[in-house]
Amino acid sequence: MADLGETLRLGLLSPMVLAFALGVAATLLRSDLKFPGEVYTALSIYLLFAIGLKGGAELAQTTLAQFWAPALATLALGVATPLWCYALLRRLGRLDVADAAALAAHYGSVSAVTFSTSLIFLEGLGLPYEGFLPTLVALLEVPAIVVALALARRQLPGAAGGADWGGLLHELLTGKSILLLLGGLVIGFLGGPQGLDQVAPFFVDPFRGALTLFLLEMGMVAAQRFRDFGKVGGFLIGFGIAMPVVHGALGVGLGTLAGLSVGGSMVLGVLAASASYIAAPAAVRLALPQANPSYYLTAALAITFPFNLVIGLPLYLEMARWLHG
Amino acid sequence: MADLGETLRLGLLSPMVLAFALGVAATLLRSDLKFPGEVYTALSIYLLFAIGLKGGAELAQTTLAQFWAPALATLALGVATPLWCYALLRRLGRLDVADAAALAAHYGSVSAVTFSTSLIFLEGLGLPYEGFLPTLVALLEVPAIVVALALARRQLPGAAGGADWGGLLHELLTGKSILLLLGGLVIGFLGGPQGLDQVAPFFVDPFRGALTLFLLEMGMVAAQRFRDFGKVGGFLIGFGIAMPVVHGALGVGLGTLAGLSVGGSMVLGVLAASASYIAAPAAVRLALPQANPSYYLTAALAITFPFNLVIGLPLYLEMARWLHG
Amino acid sequence: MADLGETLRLGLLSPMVLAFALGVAATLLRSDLKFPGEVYTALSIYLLFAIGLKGGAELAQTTLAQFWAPALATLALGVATPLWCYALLRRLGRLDVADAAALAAHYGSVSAVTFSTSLIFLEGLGLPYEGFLPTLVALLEVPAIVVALALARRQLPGAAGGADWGGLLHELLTGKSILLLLGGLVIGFLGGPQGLDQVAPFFVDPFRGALTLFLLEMGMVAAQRFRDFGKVGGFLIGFGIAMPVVHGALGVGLGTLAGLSVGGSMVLGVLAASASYIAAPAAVRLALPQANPSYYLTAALAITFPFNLVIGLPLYLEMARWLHG
Amino acid sequence: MQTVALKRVTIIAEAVLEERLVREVRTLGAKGYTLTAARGEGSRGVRASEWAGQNIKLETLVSAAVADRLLTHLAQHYFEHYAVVAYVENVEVVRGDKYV
Amino acid sequence: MQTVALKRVTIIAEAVLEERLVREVRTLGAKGYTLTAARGEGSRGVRASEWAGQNIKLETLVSAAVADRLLTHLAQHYFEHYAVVAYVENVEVVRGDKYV
Amino acid sequence: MQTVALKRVTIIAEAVLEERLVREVRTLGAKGYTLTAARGEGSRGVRASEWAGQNIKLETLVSAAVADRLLTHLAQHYFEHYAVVAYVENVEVVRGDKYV
Ligand SMILES: Nc1ncnc2c1ncn2[C@@H]1O[C@H](COP(=O)(O)O)[C@@H](O)[C@H]1O
Ligand SMILES: Nc1ncnc2c1ncn2[C@@H]1O[C@H](COP(=O)(O)O)[C@@H](O)[C@H]1O
Ligand SMILES: Nc1ncnc2c1ncn2[C@@H]1O[C@H](COP(=O)(O)O)[C@@H](O)[C@H]1O
Ligand code: NA
Ligand code: NA
Ligand code: NA
Repeated sequence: MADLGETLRLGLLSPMVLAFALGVAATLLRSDLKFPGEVYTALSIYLLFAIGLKGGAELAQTTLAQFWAPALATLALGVATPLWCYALLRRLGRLDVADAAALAAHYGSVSAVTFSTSLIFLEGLGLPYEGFLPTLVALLEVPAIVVALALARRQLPGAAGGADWGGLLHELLTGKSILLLLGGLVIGFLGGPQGLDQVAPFFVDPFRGALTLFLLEMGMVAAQRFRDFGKVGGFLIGFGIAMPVVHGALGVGLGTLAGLSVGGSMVLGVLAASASYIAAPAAVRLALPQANPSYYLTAALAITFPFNLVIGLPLYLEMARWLHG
Repeated sequence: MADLGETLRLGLLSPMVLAFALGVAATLLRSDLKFPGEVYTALSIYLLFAIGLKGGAELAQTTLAQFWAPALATLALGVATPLWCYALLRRLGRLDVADAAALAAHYGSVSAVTFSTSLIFLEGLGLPYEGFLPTLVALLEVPAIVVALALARRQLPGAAGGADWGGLLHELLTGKSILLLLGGLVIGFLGGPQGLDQVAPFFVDPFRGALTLFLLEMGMVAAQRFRDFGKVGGFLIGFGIAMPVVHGALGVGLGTLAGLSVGGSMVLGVLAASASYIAAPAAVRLALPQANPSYYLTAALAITFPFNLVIGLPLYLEMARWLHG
Repeated sequence: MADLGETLRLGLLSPMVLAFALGVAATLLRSDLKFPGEVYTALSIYLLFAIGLKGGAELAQTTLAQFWAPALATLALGVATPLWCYALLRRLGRLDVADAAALAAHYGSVSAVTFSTSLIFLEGLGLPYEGFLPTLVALLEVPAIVVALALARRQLPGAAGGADWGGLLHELLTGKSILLLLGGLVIGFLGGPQGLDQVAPFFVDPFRGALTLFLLEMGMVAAQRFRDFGKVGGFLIGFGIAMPVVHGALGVGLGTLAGLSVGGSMVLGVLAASASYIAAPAAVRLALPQANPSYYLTAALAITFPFNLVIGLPLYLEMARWLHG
Repeated sequence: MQTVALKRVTIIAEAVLEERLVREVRTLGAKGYTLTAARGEGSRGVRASEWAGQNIKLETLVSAAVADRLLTHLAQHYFEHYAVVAYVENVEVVRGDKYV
Repeated sequence: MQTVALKRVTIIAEAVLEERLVREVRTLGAKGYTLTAARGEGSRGVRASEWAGQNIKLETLVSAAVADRLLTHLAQHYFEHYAVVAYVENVEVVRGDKYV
Repeated sequence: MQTVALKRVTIIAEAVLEERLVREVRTLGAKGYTLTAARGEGSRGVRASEWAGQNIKLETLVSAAVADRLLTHLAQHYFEHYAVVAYVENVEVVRGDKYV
């Protein structure tokens, strides 16, 4: 347990977590600090593409034998988690169809930033992890959104405003976040480690610093959602904390079964536990406009994201250590 | 020839070329990925200034004896190539005066991005090149534009809308692309290798990665021009492919005569073969508004640029190898 | 004195100073080079946060015994310098209350960019300095602005337009420049050298290059102020040169008394000598709108900043060397 | 200077709607449009994540008939669920026949 | 399409004034506002440092009464010392009752 | 609140024209102008490379006489070859005498 204390300290005092806290402070103190939207977009493009590139170069060294079981586990999570999220939110939470489906889409999908922070967390502890994990992020991003929107469509057949299925799938699969992640993966894969070496001083070495700056901005955005806590209500706050713990445990368990290392199992837990706030909000806003963004953005961004960052990472790691004996 | 296969593979699978392809794919798939204009501008400023800085620091170690012949060859190319481009486009292509002069300006001038990619290509193969080559980019950028616009002025004496010669020359010589390139050269020259060392972790090491991101955006812009292929017609498509091959051969030949190494001769070929899409379009739009931008932008950006990137680089290298025995 | 020659050369030919000169040239030549405002903002955020981070990590290794005397000296400078600046500007300069107080706020506060350049200058000479110096920047930034505005309030009790004191202090202490600097200090302090190591390839190694680009932009902004030299008049031009020399000598002297090294004493001189153009202009514009921005912006940005960059840095270093025997 | 009296329709909307609005504005008869980036607050303050951008301001010069069609379309398809504001002004356009 | 006649007040001002203007516009009765980034030149060319941003353009749809109140406020508090321009136009707003 | 009736001339143009337009607008009698960045599509979709920026929207408050002069100038020098749109509106400007 001395180990756990050190783990917690290392997580809490990492520049990334502290930068997030600074962003929160900036908003709560009503500072005039503002990130231009263009800088936010540029950082997002950089981070997603860099995650993909690095993952692709490592994928080039992965055998299919190592890869298939974790990939299957990830896809299973992507299909199953939105289903029970939806049921739970409808029954226990008494949310209407659109709001429940919207939240299910977010919690079934994945947060690339939480994922990246978890890798850096592991590196800080000197724990190894499988190089193909970024590929799992790409696998987990879309299915849950499709499943959740399909659920909503079935329940709300006459609802106006949404795009047709073809347009929707197109938008999801060519959305900037999947395009950059997958594109990076393919480029990294084709170029291999040599290709990555060429661009490492831009896409690999400064990655953590760029992520730190991004988290500063995310802290500001998240804190702007805090005032919506009242609207969101106690149930959703509980959901935003309990769901990641359950999904995290499940992900860690499945990862262990699928033969992942301690680090890899923990990261699959993080993927399952994290909620999307890049791909899902855009898709849901277009396809389910009747859902209230205050619910899904506040839960994903202002509750689950900080929870995972501060408590989730060490927690899922302890779970993985415990399961691996 | 096994060597050539490897060369081709290395060129095609470099992160830069693949990023360009990803950008093309993003546009063709109608992805919502967009680079904010400010990011594009910032990357351009960075790239041009960095090219200059590095070239300047190397120029500080160059003797005039090495430099004068390649410089003269470059200037000769800058004056001569627009002349025959113009004649060809008028006679064979039956273009009107403005369109022919506009294209001549673009093909006589140079693309700094193609140039940079060729240096990285050589580095990937472990081939050396002369350090003063960026200086040649600065030398080649302006003359062709002046020559081509002078041609048009002579043929269209009464044409309205254009700025006067003084204003035009001023705009060309203080245009951002020349200013950054030349400014960087001077700063790099004065500071020498020590000065460059200070800023290398910003301007040298991450350069390839930044170029990769820029090429992703260029792929998107180029692909937006693809729909203009119809307007442009078969002659211009042929011109956009044949001209770089001819100019490339000429550049490689002159470079060899001027005493450049295999790498340096290849790069002079690249300079001659590449078409401008930074300095020339702005100058031409202002001075020759009657010329149709669909022609010159599509030819330079959507035909010649990708051709040089994928086929031109290995081709000019083979030419240089062959000429150097 | 051979040493001084070398010092001057090294300072003048550093990429930072040359980039500033290039920016000035770009504006004077009426180049169309323009930095998007978003890039300027992004660079400012990066620089301030990076200064803080690095300072914080070093502060973690500083004892209170080393720190208290320089901190006290810095605070004393922050309170005293605006007082005599104000008196001098009123009596000798015959400026009205608002203009005198505005200038006093600027010259009592500090320029983070001048500070950073001075550290790089010392590093170029291989001279050591105390790691906690960035903390002094944070200490010196606010007090002078408060003192100067308080002076103005006392003299102009009925003046309209200004915010109330509470709002003003809030704006100063949560202003982006203090927030980023202090936030970076705290994060660097809590994370310690290990935390800094994680993000060094983003916040430490490329810092000089980023500063170089920022100085290019500052050169353009400063040169836009040159046309206001006429309005500003001979007295203010003299003030903008003489004041930094006096403050610089004072800062070097106090630093020496406070036990700082040669490098550290020189930097305290730089802090005292530099005039703010980030925090002060925004605060003064809001709280003292009747003051003419042509005066304070031109003096701080177009006179004192370049003076310090080119002449001040070697001068204060010679002072420090002389005082330290 | 001879000008043509036209309508300028301004639509302020969440940025996620950009592609859809542009497509529909053209379909409903506008010959062109101009977009600027905007921020703002209204009664809901709804926005689909920073990443999707903030608001857009779309302006289009159209005939009175097209303006009416546009507003009717917006009222039917957007006003219920999306953060959208729309208004019309009279403008005198040079070479105005190009836009009808 | 049924619309309501309202006033559109446009305020062009130095960026440092953003927070203050937004607060006051709401206090004086506007139900919302839209901001865009702008640059410009006028008779003074006064601007508090690049870092503070350039100009902002604030537009708000309001009733005639609120428009008048806004302009009076601006005239009293800003015109003397700040670089501020303000003007009013007539617009026809869809769902215009939302803004009064 | 007392206002002066003026014209607001809006010019949407390719970004390469910025310097030239600003110079000419001032020469023809405008006392100031405001610029915003814009994107758009029209009948030609002509633009001189991304690097040169996209469109600009230039707005200037002027007297009716200056407005007319501006539009005539634009029609003569720009409409044939450049992607330029221009229109005029009536506005009520506070402190409007500053602009004539
Ligand atoms: N009264 C108003 N005046 C100007 N813009 C407004 C107004 N109300 C709303 N807006 C704009 O419309 C967007 C959506 O408003 P709403 O649907 O009321 O939340 C806001 O973000 C503002 O940009
Ligand atoms: N005549 C005008 N037309 C349009 N905008 C103007 C005009 N005059 C001033 N402005 C804008 O108002 C700001 C401040 O103007 P001023 O107070 O005259 O310096 C300028 O930066 C312009 O953005
Ligand atoms: N009907 C229109 N309404 C609003 N803006 C337009 C319209 N037509 C053209 N524009 C703008 O004017 C620019 C040039 O148009 P054009 O010359 O028709 O290609 C476009 O990029 C648009 O920003
Ligand atoms: Na998840
Ligand atoms: Na060429
Ligand atoms: Na000072």
